[in-house]
Amino acid sequence: MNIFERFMEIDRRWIFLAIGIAVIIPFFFPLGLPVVVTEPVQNLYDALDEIPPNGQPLLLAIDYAPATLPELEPMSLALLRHAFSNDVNVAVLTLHPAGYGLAERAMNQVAEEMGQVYGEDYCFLGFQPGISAVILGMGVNIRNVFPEDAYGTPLSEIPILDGVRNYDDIPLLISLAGWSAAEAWVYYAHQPYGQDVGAGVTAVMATDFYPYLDTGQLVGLLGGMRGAAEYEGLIDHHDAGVRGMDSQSVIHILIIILIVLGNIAYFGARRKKREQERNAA
Amino acid sequence: MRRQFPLALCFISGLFMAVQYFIPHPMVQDMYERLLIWLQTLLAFAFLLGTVSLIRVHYHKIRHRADDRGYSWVTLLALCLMIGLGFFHSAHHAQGSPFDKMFQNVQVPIEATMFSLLAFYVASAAFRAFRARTLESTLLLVAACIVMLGRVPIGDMIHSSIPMATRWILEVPNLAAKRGIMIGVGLGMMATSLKIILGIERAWMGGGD
Amino acid sequence: MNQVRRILLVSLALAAAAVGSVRAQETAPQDGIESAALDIVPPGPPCALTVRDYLEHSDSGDKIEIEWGLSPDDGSGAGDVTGYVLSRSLAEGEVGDVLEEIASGATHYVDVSVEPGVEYYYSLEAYDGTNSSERVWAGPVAGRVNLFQWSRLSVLVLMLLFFAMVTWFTAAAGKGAKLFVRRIPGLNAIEEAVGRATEMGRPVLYVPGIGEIDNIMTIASLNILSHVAKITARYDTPLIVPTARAVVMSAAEEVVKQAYAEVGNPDAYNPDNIRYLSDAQFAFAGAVNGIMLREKPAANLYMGAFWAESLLLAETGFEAGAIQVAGTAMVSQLPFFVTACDFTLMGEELYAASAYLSREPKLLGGLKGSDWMKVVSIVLMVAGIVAHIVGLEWFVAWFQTQ
Amino acid sequence: MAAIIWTTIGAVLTLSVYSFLYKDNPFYKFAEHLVVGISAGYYLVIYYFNFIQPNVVSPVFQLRLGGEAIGLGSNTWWLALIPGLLGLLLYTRFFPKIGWVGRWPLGIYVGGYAGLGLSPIMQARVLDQIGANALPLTSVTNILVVGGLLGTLTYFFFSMKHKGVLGVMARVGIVFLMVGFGASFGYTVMSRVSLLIGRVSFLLHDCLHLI
Repeated sequence: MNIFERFMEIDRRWIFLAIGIAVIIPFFFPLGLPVVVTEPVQNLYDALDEIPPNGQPLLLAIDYAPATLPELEPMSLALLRHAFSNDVNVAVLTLHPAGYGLAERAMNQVAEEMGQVYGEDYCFLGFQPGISAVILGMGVNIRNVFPEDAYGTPLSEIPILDGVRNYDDIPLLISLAGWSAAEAWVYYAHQPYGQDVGAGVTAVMATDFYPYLDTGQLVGLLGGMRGAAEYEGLIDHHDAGVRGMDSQSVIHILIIILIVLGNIAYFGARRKKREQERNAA
Repeated sequence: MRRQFPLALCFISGLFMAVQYFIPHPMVQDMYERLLIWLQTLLAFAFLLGTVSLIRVHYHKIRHRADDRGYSWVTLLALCLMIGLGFFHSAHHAQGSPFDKMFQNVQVPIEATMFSLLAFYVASAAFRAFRARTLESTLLLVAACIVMLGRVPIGDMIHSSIPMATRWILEVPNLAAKRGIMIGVGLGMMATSLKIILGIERAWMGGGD
Repeated sequence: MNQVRRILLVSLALAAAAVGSVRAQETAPQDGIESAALDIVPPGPPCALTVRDYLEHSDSGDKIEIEWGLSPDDGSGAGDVTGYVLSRSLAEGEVGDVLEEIASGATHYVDVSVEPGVEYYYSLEAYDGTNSSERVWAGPVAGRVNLFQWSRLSVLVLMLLFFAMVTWFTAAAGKGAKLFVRRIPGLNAIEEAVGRATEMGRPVLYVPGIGEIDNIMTIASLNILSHVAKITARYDTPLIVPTARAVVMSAAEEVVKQAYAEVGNPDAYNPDNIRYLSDAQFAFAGAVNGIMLREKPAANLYMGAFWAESLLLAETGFEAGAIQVAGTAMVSQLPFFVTACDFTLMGEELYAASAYLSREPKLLGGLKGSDWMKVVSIVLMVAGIVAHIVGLEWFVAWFQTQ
Repeated sequence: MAAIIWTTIGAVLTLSVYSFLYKDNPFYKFAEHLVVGISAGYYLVIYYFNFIQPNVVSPVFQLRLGGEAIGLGSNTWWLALIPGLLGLLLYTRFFPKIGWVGRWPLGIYVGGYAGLGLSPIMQARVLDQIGANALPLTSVTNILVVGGLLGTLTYFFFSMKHKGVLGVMARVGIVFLMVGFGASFGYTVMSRVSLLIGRVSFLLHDCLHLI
């Protein structure tokens, strides 16, 4: 057994330990590396920034589940902070049943922080099942799908929804999702009704959305925790996204080193074996 | 009645939904609005079907004294607890109710943590399995490393061309490849939908007569 | 002359204010009287009010489009127009209800609240914060119900073409026509892997994914499983099939049993090798990894729908030194398979392999239909490029979203 | 006090899941089975109070009592009753003798959703993409995007052998696919790492208040 082979035989729990340490250390010794803003994030920021204050509401679809919380919740918080500081009204809804509790948690946190009033600055429509049927139904009349808000108040009694009938009265819609919901908004709200749609998705999905950005089917895109960190930078309110970027840097470097080492060991072991075979022959 | 009738219903409802997209007539659109609500209702009931199946699976495990039936008790009791808190606790949907607390402090941490396990597995696989054995996998790994560096702040510190290269990868080769896949998958989805509507694809009916 | 007009208008306005005209109250704000003393000159009226049925989006007859020319005092002239008041009524000469107050500078409005087929009259006046101009009238006009959404014609045309191809190929395959599908290189890799397992006297592991039975990838996987089972039956190599869904397990049992019978080696079929492990994703992956380490299969085949567990399976298999062939249409998992397996069927290749092996009409129909639609797509794209060069921009606009 | 207890529960469960990294163990299995039950119960309650109660139960009662139902688009109580009844029919599958009745609502449901998707998918995934790719070949980038799509589509074309020109195009396609997969790979790694960072942040920040 040569050195390469022995190197490759190490218990993988050592690698787990290395990752664990690499993620924790930057929390205590932050590097404070600057986060550069990319174009898809800037575009989403600009689209939200252009919404006139105290007028037609931004529709925020918090469609994620707990499994992708660390990537998507920072986005919710940053978007809500941006909207509220511009006095833009926000109507929140969800297409995922677990999104119900997660939407409330993000919405109430920011509303409390910034002194926003339910019904006058924001409202929560709740959850509705049946993705395509919900999105298409809202194109006809939002009240067909959400007759009342999450707490049983008829929509007609909510001030910020006064005069809001369907997508014609929504300047921008943003879906935050770790599954196909974000795409469904493109298919069923943008395509038939011309609604402007922005999305925040997990990094796993982000690369698949570039064709939609290119065509303009999406006005902007936040990809993963990095996208949230960029947005936090734009609104100048650093939170979980920016805080996580240092650990992200360190672990990426570590993983790249592991890939390189693994390949060196593999090819080294293979060459050694070939040499041995040649010598034996 | 057993096979032909549901196939006919499937055909009619699918055809109507496909055709209404092109017909703005109010009569068609009114019916479309109503059918959308029907579909939503059916989806809600179909979802709850899953819960019933879950109860059955675990009930069987307990009744047949399966080895791991203790865990089945955990699942069933947790389910009953949530239903109890949801239906019989007055302020079930208010934030801070026991129902909400269970969600925020039990479901959220477990589900969120499950997938974060993968960060460890990715690291170990990076060392032990991701090999540049062919031209294809070499290309893949090189692109992956550039993107991984280019999307974190440290990449910019190493060299400013790394984020630019990342952007180019995303907006040129990635765009073309993903667009090709998108078209292919889209056509596949449409072909499947068509076969379902026409009754060629009947897997949804299950077995039996 | 101008002065005379001004004086006349002033007296008229004063008279109106004095009698408290209903109209003045309707249009002037609360402090109307006070500011009337400062500005008593009404703006010039808007010109050329036209109304027509809204056609741009072939609607359901509930929209009417209204256009007008700016008042001479909007922007130019006195420049004091603050907006326009649009009213709608059902009878000629009647003012009816105020429909909308529109900001100055606009010359276009779409009324989205009309009843199809009902005739309406519209009137518009300019307004400068205190005074309203003369009213201009237009009508009657009715929203016409459209039977076809012309802006979506391109979707319909191409969709019908695609469906025609899919149904034609499905029918042709059903009648036994020989439809050419090229051989997928991955299939050779599968055969080599099974061959090597036989040489080494070790089993073959076939994981059909963790999708449900109604997942197309699972169905495709079962077709490939049948092919693999025939090879292992011929070579008398043990075939282990772990599953994550009870229904998939019984389907897999049927498939393998039948394959062994067809090859004429039914006795070699071992029902204990088709196993249900767990519905839970990570528990399933853990159990499969256990099989890899204990029973040491020489060939691992992963075909079907995989999620995050792909990584765990491929890593352990690689570590154990098995030949690995994977196939999935889950795009997000493909990178892991490509880097950790010897060969990977990517995306539609999985379906193509399945159709190639099973020759099942419905699989072939979908595959061939999609294939030729890709050719149509390429032709459209090339035509679009040419259209750009010769300046026919409408061609691309025709099939893009409108 | 209550807040501390709840946070501790969250932290203990988080650590139980991480114990799987060492090896499969009863703590992990407990957490795994617990979450299945909790989430099923949570979803059931959310479905009922957000959808079934306002859209199925209450309109029927309101219309029956002569009131006006909101949001249903129907104005007679029996019309509001139909979708609910169809939904209940789905449950006949648990009674083997009449299980086939459950296929009726399933047919409407499966067919309806299949029909709804057709045109928007054609438009969003095929036509718009081709339109956006019909680029004037005036820059290297445009040529690469056009060539890359041609290659990728050729690679997934199965009706002819990949020989000659087709073979070259398919090779081009595979190069683009691999770089595209590389981007996905990098992003997927990033995603998983972010999830871990989020959980560590929860443990250090929300539970232990260390940072």
